[in-house]
Amino acid sequence: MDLSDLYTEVITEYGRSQKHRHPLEHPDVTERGVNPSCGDDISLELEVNGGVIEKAAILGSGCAISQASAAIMAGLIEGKPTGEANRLAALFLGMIRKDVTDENELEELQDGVALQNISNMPARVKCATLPWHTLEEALKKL
Amino acid sequence: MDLSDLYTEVITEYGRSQKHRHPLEHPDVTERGVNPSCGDDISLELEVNGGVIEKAAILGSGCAISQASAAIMAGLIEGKPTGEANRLAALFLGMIRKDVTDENELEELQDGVALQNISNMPARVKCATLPWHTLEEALKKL
Amino acid sequence: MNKYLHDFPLLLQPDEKGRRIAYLDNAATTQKPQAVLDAVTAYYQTSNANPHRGAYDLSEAATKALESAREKVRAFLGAPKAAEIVFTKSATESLNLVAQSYGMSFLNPGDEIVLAISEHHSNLVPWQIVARARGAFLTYLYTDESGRILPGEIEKKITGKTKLVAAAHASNVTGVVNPIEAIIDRAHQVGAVAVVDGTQSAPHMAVDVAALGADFYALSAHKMLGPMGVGVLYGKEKLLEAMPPFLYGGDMIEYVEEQTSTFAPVPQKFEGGTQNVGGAVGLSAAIDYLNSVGMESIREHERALTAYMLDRLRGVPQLKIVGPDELQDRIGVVSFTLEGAHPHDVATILNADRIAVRSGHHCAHPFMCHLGVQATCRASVYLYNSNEDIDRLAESLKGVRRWLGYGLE
Amino acid sequence: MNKYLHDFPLLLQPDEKGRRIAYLDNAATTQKPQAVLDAVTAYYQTSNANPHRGAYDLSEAATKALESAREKVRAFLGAPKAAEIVFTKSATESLNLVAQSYGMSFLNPGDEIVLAISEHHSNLVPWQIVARARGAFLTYLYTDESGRILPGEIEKKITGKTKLVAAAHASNVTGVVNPIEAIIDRAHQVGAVAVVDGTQSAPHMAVDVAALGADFYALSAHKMLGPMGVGVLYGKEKLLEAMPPFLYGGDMIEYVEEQTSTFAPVPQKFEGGTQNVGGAVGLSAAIDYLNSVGMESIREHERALTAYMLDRLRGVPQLKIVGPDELQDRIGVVSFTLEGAHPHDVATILNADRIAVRSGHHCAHPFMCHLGVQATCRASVYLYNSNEDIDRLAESLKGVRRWLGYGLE
Ligand SMILES: Cc1ncc(COP(=O)(O)O)c(C=O)c1O
Ligand SMILES: Cc1ncc(COP(=O)(O)O)c(C=O)c1O
Repeated sequence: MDLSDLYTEVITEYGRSQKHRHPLEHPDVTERGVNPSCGDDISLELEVNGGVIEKAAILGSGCAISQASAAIMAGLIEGKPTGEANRLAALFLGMIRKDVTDENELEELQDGVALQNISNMPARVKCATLPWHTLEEALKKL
Repeated sequence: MDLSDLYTEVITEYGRSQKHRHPLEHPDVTERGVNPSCGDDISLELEVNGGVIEKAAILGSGCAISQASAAIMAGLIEGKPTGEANRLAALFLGMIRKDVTDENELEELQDGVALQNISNMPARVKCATLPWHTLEEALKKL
Repeated sequence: MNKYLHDFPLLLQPDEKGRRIAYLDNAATTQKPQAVLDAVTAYYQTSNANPHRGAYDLSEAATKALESAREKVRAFLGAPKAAEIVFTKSATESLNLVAQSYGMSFLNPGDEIVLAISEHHSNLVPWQIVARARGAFLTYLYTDESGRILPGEIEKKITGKTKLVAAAHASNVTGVVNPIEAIIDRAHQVGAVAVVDGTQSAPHMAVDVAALGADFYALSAHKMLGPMGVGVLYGKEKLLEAMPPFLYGGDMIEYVEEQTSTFAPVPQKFEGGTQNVGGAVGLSAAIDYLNSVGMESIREHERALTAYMLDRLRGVPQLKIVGPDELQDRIGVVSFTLEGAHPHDVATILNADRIAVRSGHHCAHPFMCHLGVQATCRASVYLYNSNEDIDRLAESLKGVRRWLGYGLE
Repeated sequence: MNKYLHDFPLLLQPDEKGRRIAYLDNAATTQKPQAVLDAVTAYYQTSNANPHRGAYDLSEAATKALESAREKVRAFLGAPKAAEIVFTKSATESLNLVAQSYGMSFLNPGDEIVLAISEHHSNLVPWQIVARARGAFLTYLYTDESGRILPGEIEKKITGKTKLVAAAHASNVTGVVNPIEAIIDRAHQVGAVAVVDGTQSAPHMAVDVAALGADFYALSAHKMLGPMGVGVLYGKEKLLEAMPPFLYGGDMIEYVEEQTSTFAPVPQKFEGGTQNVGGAVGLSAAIDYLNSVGMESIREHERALTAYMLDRLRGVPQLKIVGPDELQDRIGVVSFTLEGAHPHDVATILNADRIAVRSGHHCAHPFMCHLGVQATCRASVYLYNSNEDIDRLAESLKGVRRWLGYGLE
């Protein structure tokens, strides 16, 4: 796979974005997610009100791919009911596993589609999926 | 090494000899010796009087080489002072290790010299030396 | 000539007298087809790296090599999931892993561990250690004089107190295939866990661990055409997950802090340290080779060889077979003694005719004691053996007693 | 071209663009010279059998192969006796053996175990487990910010309560060669035992365990041109003799009865199960190769490469070396970070230029935490690397930030 398909402008910009990188004041749930083998180590914080995710923050550190994936995810889930967030996580993970390939179906993931290529890079798959697995764990705790 | 150099008449005869294969009535010391890898498992019994080995018996089972070596040894040490037996053991083990090669020196071992060739068969060295190591251990206990 | 023989360089080598080796010590270790040696070499020449670690292509290739070997083993054993396949260095390590990790955690004072008396030391001594450390009791399934475990013994010994049963699928001394389904079923009936030593079965017959219901199943690559230094432990996922790790170090952790650590999911939890990828690749190639022959064909070929061997050995004066004298429920391992000749001498004399058999206690002291023999000779076949090897064995055996000074019979 | 390169088939392979790999992950595993692959293949083609067991020539040949490999390792490490060399499957197993066998038997509640904070998980997590099980305390020798252990720290932390000290001879993160003599001397002064992890030192410098006075010394064959699946534990004979076995099974016993067993003398006591003779033969050939080059030449070559690397890396904008920035007391392992670029991305981008470096925590979480970095990139050299590899590394690094969307600097 070519580097230019991996480090696209969309990804590097989300990867460097600071938008969701500030700790929440009153998170209802905090979940740590780690890829022990490569050093990605993030914390997801959510503020949930009446079943709706009002704010999402991602702290910690990780590679451009995990950070981009996290930033895209945070943007997508803010304002969504938790059930919806769970569905999006399943959709994203399905895309990476190549279980879901239909473009129309994937449209919902918006810029998340920029990570579709990752399925061809086994060494980086875990980077892209880390925030979403962390989200699934976080939602279980609510 | 040729089989005919290993299973010489001297060795097979000693190997089958029953002369020292009867338990002693009042052994002063009994010592077990085992080669776990090949199944030689012998017991040496000695009757010692005034520092002299009056009777030696070898029980248990083992291959032709260990049995021949044991029978030759028993014949050699009967009637000898324990110090002398110890010296013979060192001489025999020296022969097998090829430390002692002088024929005159080895003469004392009498038919034991028939086992000299064993040093060329690493897999059988332990068979030949088992009774003598057992003797050394037995003498330490007196 | 056996049609597989030409794949095995060592077996083709003539000695100075032009004789091929009649290699009949397959229960100890097997020879390797060139395809296995080539696969290992190719791995090191094209894909060698530390797996699970690097972000570069070579490391990905090594990871793939390791994981596809795992998948190969999973399919070979009929295990439900690849995560249930743990790579070790030998069947011995696999069994020690179960004893130390499962045994030390889940056995309690007063519990009973039931072993077959015919076990190899590798599936026996680890349980002595666990029993002593945990205050558990060891009891044995005894065999009849031909080495078979009878149904009554299974009912009698495996009881409500039994928490773990360990038994070989096939014996490396007598060649008996144990009634392993009955043993496993009985173990489960009383709520015990069944540890199966598959070291002598997996190389010689189709095995399906899921159908057997075994909780653990251990084997060694080197006894099935693979390289030395690789073993496998199959374990049911639920059990593996509940067990603590065995070797602690790289690649098996999740977080490590100064005073405490948490561990990776199975199977990585049990694979501390750099894995033997080259060895796993060799095992994978060995399984390909075995599958290309077909496990059923191998079993058939060996059954025919064993029948021939039993027949020829019956024709050797003063020879006594230790173990069953018939074909039913056995593999191609035949132990025997020769009146007046110590097994070690027998092996030495056969060796002069370039026939390789094993002599000794076969790492099964308690079983030898139970059978009342000090040592035996053991001839064991594999797919590359032929009746010719058996003929040479039988002929050479006839001369043994003469070498030892017994008159001509 | 480096004159040893032509001995390493993997390193010669061009990719579809005609580029050789710049393999700079030697601290993870090394490539193998053809001579090592050939030695292993030749073993399997001519001498393969189960050692220590058979009374036939092939088994004797296998025994000889194993024991002469042991002797080769003994001489390589300067160990007084061959019985002090135990074969394992990896440095990780060697260190777990010491922890489980020595640690669990000889450490008592209240004892202190002192570890360097820079230890690899393989020489750290096993001691956490032992400390918890035995009620002992773990304390750490901290390093300065460049990763060096200062003399005062050794005096302060290793005290009358210390019963065991475990430290690497050289760090796999920073390349620092620890003041191991001072650590060992201090340990002995207070009556403690010194466990040295030689995994990163033995491949790169002449080691004399007797001169060092180390009580235990562990290493892995695959990091010194040998095959995967082979490790070594050197231990002082007196200590090994006093320790209980680690893996129980074939070849390590003396007698086995139904309820109890006694064990073989060292080193067999620690070598339960069929040994990896093919692997030991490979390690032996690797040592031959290293000796033919000369450990002093290797050290010199790597020193020059390291000097060049440090120099070239200083020329990469925004790059920060993690560990000492000078040549003194270090091996050719260099960790670094690049501002704004996660090490995993750096490695991926270098990989596109066919340069293999490792990224991550290098199995040293507590050390990374102590140094205040989450992860680093690590480039590590061996005898087959050349300045050309370093040039490629430095040039490729300069392009990394651009790929990640930072403007041209
Ligand atoms: C039945 C059985 N179990 C276990 C083993 C141990 O295998 P390994 O020595 O490869 O660990 C063997 C072979 O020696 C065996 O025959
Ligand atoms: C310093 C150090 N110790 C121990 C190890 C463990 O070696 P292995 O994975 O071969 O057991 C390594 C390598 O991973 C290392 O660098």
